[in-house]
Amino acid sequence: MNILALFIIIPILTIIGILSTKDHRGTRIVSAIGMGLQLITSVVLIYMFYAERNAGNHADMLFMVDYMWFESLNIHYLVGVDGISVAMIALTSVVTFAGVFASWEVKDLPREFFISLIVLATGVFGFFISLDLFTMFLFYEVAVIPMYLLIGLWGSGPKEYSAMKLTLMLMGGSALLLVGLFGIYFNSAPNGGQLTFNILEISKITIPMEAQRFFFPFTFIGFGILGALFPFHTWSPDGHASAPTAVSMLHAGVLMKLGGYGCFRVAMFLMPGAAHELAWIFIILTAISVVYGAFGAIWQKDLKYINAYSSVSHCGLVLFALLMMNETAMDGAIIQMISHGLMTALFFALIGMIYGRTHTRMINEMGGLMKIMPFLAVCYVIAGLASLGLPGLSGFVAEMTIFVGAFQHPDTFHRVVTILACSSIVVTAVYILRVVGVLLFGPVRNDEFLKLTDAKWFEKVSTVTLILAVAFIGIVPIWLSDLIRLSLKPILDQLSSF
Amino acid sequence: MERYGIPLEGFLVISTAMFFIGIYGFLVRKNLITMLMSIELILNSVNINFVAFNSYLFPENMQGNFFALIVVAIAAAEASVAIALIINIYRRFSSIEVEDIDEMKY
Amino acid sequence: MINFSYTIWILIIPIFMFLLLGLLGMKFKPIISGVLGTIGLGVVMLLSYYAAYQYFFQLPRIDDAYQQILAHNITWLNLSASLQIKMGVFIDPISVMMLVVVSTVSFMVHLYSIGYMKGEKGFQRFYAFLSLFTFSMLGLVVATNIFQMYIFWELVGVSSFLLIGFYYERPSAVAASKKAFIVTRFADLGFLVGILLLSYYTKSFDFLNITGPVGIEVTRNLTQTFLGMSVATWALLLIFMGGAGKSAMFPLHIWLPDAMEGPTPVSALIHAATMVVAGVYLVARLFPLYSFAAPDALTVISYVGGFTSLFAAVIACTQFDIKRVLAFSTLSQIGYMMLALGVSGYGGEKGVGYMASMFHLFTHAMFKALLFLGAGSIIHAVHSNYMNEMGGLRKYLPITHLTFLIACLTIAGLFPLSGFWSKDEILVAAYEHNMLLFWVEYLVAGLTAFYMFRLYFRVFWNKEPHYHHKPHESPLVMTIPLMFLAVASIFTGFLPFSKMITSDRLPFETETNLMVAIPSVAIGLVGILIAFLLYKKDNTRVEKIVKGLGGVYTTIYNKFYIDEVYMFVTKKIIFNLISRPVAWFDRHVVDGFMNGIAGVTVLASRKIKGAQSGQLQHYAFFFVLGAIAFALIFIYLWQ
Amino acid sequence: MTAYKIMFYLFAAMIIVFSILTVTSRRILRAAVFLLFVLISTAGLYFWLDYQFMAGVQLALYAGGIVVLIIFSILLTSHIDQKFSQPHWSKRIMAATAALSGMALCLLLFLQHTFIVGTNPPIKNDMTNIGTQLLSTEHNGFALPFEVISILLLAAMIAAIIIAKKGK
Repeated sequence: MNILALFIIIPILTIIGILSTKDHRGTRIVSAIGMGLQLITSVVLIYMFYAERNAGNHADMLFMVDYMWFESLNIHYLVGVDGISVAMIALTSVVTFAGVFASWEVKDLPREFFISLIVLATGVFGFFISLDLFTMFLFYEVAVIPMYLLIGLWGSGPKEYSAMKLTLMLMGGSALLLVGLFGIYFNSAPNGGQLTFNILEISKITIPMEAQRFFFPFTFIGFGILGALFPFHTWSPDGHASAPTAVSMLHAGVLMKLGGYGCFRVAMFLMPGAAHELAWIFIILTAISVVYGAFGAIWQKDLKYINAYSSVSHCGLVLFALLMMNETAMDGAIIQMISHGLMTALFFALIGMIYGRTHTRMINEMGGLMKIMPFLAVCYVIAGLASLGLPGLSGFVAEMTIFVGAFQHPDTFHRVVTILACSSIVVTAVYILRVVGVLLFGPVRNDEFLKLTDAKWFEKVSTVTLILAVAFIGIVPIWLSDLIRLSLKPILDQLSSF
Repeated sequence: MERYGIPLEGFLVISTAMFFIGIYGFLVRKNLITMLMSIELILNSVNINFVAFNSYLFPENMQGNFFALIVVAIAAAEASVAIALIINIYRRFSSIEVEDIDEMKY
Repeated sequence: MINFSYTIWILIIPIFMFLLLGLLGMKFKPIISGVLGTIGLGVVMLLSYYAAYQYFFQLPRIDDAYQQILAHNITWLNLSASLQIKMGVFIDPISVMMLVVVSTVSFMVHLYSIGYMKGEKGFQRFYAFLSLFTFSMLGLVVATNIFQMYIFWELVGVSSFLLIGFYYERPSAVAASKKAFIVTRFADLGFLVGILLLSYYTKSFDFLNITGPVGIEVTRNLTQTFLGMSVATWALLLIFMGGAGKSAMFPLHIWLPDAMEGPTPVSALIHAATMVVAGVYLVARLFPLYSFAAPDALTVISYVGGFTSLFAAVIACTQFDIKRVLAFSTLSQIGYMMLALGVSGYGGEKGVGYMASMFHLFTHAMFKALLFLGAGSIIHAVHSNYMNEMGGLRKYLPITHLTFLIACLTIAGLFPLSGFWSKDEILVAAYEHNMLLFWVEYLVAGLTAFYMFRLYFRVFWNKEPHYHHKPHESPLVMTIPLMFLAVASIFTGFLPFSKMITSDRLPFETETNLMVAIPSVAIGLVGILIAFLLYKKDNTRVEKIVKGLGGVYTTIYNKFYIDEVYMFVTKKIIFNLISRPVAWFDRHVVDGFMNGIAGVTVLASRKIKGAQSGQLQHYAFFFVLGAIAFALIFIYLWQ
Repeated sequence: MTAYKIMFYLFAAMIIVFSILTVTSRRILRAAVFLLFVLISTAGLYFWLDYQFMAGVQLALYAGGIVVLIIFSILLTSHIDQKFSQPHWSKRIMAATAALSGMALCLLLFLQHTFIVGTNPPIKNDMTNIGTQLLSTEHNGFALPFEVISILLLAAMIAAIIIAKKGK
């Protein structure tokens, strides 16, 4: 059996397993086992991928399976992976695994919660392995819809509002995206012949320039909304603030990456001409995202809002780097996706754990947590340092690769925006240190908090998994970087043909 | 052709008038039973058309006749169900004023 | 051929210690982790000495020049076809010298802290952070390329952050650590952009390439200009901005005095001897580039250095917190080093400034560490940082007193202590290059002697205040480092630096210029004399002078209100004028627009849903009208 | 003016007048009685057209069954002496507009259209023919509609009983 099918089958089996459990305990054990298997499978996938490459298989995509399932529209279940998808799958498995442990103690309807969570993860896995635009879109929707339930039912605060806002804005994105995808589809055979959704085949032809100009913005913004592109990012702070822990983790960690992934795999790969022409607009928008998100984060008082704005900033950097359209910057963009995925997941996991204890997320109501819950506090500091780009953790690798890449454009426009984007590292340091200083250090503000306990074993599993991943990328980045770099070639060839 | 000096249009005028009087009744009447009566008028006007067309245009067969019969049967069925409903509504709302029954709004 | 591959252990041992103490430290008794850390560092120190011995005395020279050796160089990250980030160990005169400085001071501080930090909560954590710092600093020193340097540069910044904020429950410590990190981070932004600019043209990060003939050639021939300066000058100035941040040059100096919130051994290690000279080291590392490609940048450096040294020396005269006096003194001395680099030429005799700068870096590390550790010993004894609460301590702290006096004499530049030799070389270099700076440095030499002896007399002589309990001399574990460093301060001046560490790695001869040396000693003596008159005994002369100076004194005492300016910029401008409006804008305009769309939709739906009245007859009415309309359309209009 | 014509006009006038009265009468029982007159007049028209069976059905089912049903339900749900209030004038005008415009449209169409009158010899629509065709499966057979309508009636009957049944 093809290994990629496992990424769909294991979650389905897990869901069936969850349905057959009787109590809370069984549910979470089954989920943990399922997602653990998923994690192992993704490690095996990385291994197999390397083995295959070392054996001299230099096809663009490996492990391809093609199965026609909608003949009249030529829609295929077409899957395959390159280094980038492999890396993204690994990220997803890690975050999902950590997410299951972070939501170990969900009280209400645990079975339904875990099922929705796993459905979401399935959508994400499916998205990363699909090579057919329609199948990809289908999985995209599978990933977005459970979000509504997860936030609306298990969220906190104004959860209905946030769930509605998030879902509607993402659906608005999907609507734009659908227009873009159909635009591509109907232009996929400019010289007559069978229309197709197959990404690889479309990449071989050139979509007419007028069509590209028209449909590129649709596709790019459609995915960009999910990637928190300014000014379509406002779902992110509210959504994250209301979402339950594991959902914030998966959402910020993985789902927002669908946007970035889609932007280059679909928008830029298939419409390189328009990408070149229109890049400047989006470069300006993303540069604004980067700086604006960072400044926005300084003023916030709610931990989740701080992180949401920080995500806007970091995800802006992903799109920014993609639009620089050279090997180094794009490599950096993908590393940034993975790095940001891991560290945001870590952040949200920790915020959830802290919130679960103190029942507040306002930083000015807390203080001195280092003394009360040293484990969580140390993890938070590590996450913060990763976020502000400390060498040895993943954020540094990503940011530096991006900046070096972006600097390879010698003209003034690119240099100015790059320097602007660079300046975000200072602002990031400001807000991260502000949080760390107020939240973790200093005297304990509220004597009630002195009774609180440190992390439990499952919380440790969750955070340690993520920290190990962050540190691993930070200390030996070369394997990840090279894994991605080799797979960027088709996209770069495509882009440089214009 | 005329029959005894009356053209087909004579019947059509009658049935049309009856039909729209029925519609008028359906639109202005408040009582459900009177609305039902309006419906009966409408059905009846249709029946007249069936029979008249059959008689004037296709005297060699009886489709119109049968359709009219079927409509009568349906009218009977409809009336029985409608009255059952009206009685039920009356039980629940103690009224058969159509304006009182707006649970289905929005 | 001598193999230097063992030097990697100089890096491995501290990071191993960090992980060991960081992860398992809580399982050990505090004292064990202290001893473990110290032993580890002892090994590192011995390895560094061995490396230095081999490098300077055993390694054959090529054309009389010391070799540059890449002991290790592995690719860490591929950025593009030409740019790779590598990690390795680079051996050349200055890196070996820095290895010696860092490992010596670090070892002394490790040893000293066993006594000083005894009984503190988080003892293990302290040692873990010290190891992390030592690792990062050593990694910075042996960097083979500018990006590795940047990486360790950041790590050093973080360890400094962690150590300043060691007493994390004290708000002032937290604020100071935050300030230190953010200010240096801001400077690092310049450094980063400088690296990006430079590497774009030289197509390499490696020091061997960019400071070698090829790199110099490329940067020299850059024709692009921006705002009237060549790109090379820009790049190097930006890199210097990074250095200025770490080395706390004006106007990025504000974090250093606050950093004294950290434990005193940390101040000795990081904020006096090692980390703060990283900026000097950075400029020295890229010196050929500065010298050939951007002499304008060097001029800027010399003026920044000169100004900082004067500025800090003036402030130091008015401070009462002994650690702050030392901090400003550090600023002033680093200014000296920067100035020396700035006025230096390249090669042979012309490179005397370079040599002097490195020489001063070396001697300064020794005597400044000594001063700080001595101050730590004093604080340990009286539990206060303020000299008002001290006096007459010479009776209680004999060893500290003696070593402190030696250090004061050294920094004042009295013959034949080490400070004399290195400062003399700097003055010579300035004399040959720029008379203005030369006179400034004379003035600073006098001021230095004055404020150091002001400190000395206030603390060890003067009137004895009422002590809560009798001050006592520190334990041996603290005084041994003091004694060792005192010996080092006395004798390191005799090291033949011009034979070992020069700009082009070729040895040259220097001789003392009596015309420079004698007045410098004299002005030092004058400073000491004034301090003696004012502070030896409790008297009212000082108050009179202070009154006479009035506003000038207040301004100086408040450090020229630079902190306030920064506070204004950050609090008022960045927070209130940028961040707050951005947050507001986001919530109300961007999000308001999105919500507005939703609102319009809701409004429209509310209007439309009125049609769903639930009134059967309304529906029927529209049905009829609709049917008629369709009939009309299809019959009459649809042709 | 033959008797046939007089009869036709009489029926026509009765239908229209009583129809109007049916929908405008303010007493419900009277409305029901007017409806009865309308239906009977319709039956008269069928007789006039020589469709005896149809007329009989009309009389028996409509005039007999449905009107009786309606009157029963009136008795069950309303007070006989209650007088309806006049519907609101705007409502009346709107309904009248709708009805009159529809009527105008329909009449316009009918009167403009030329019907092609069948010239074939008429079939004898007596009970024999009707019965045969109704149960025939041949051409012109109506067995299937017959069965369908019977099932419909059965369903309606059951539905009526269930709906009107009191309580659960």
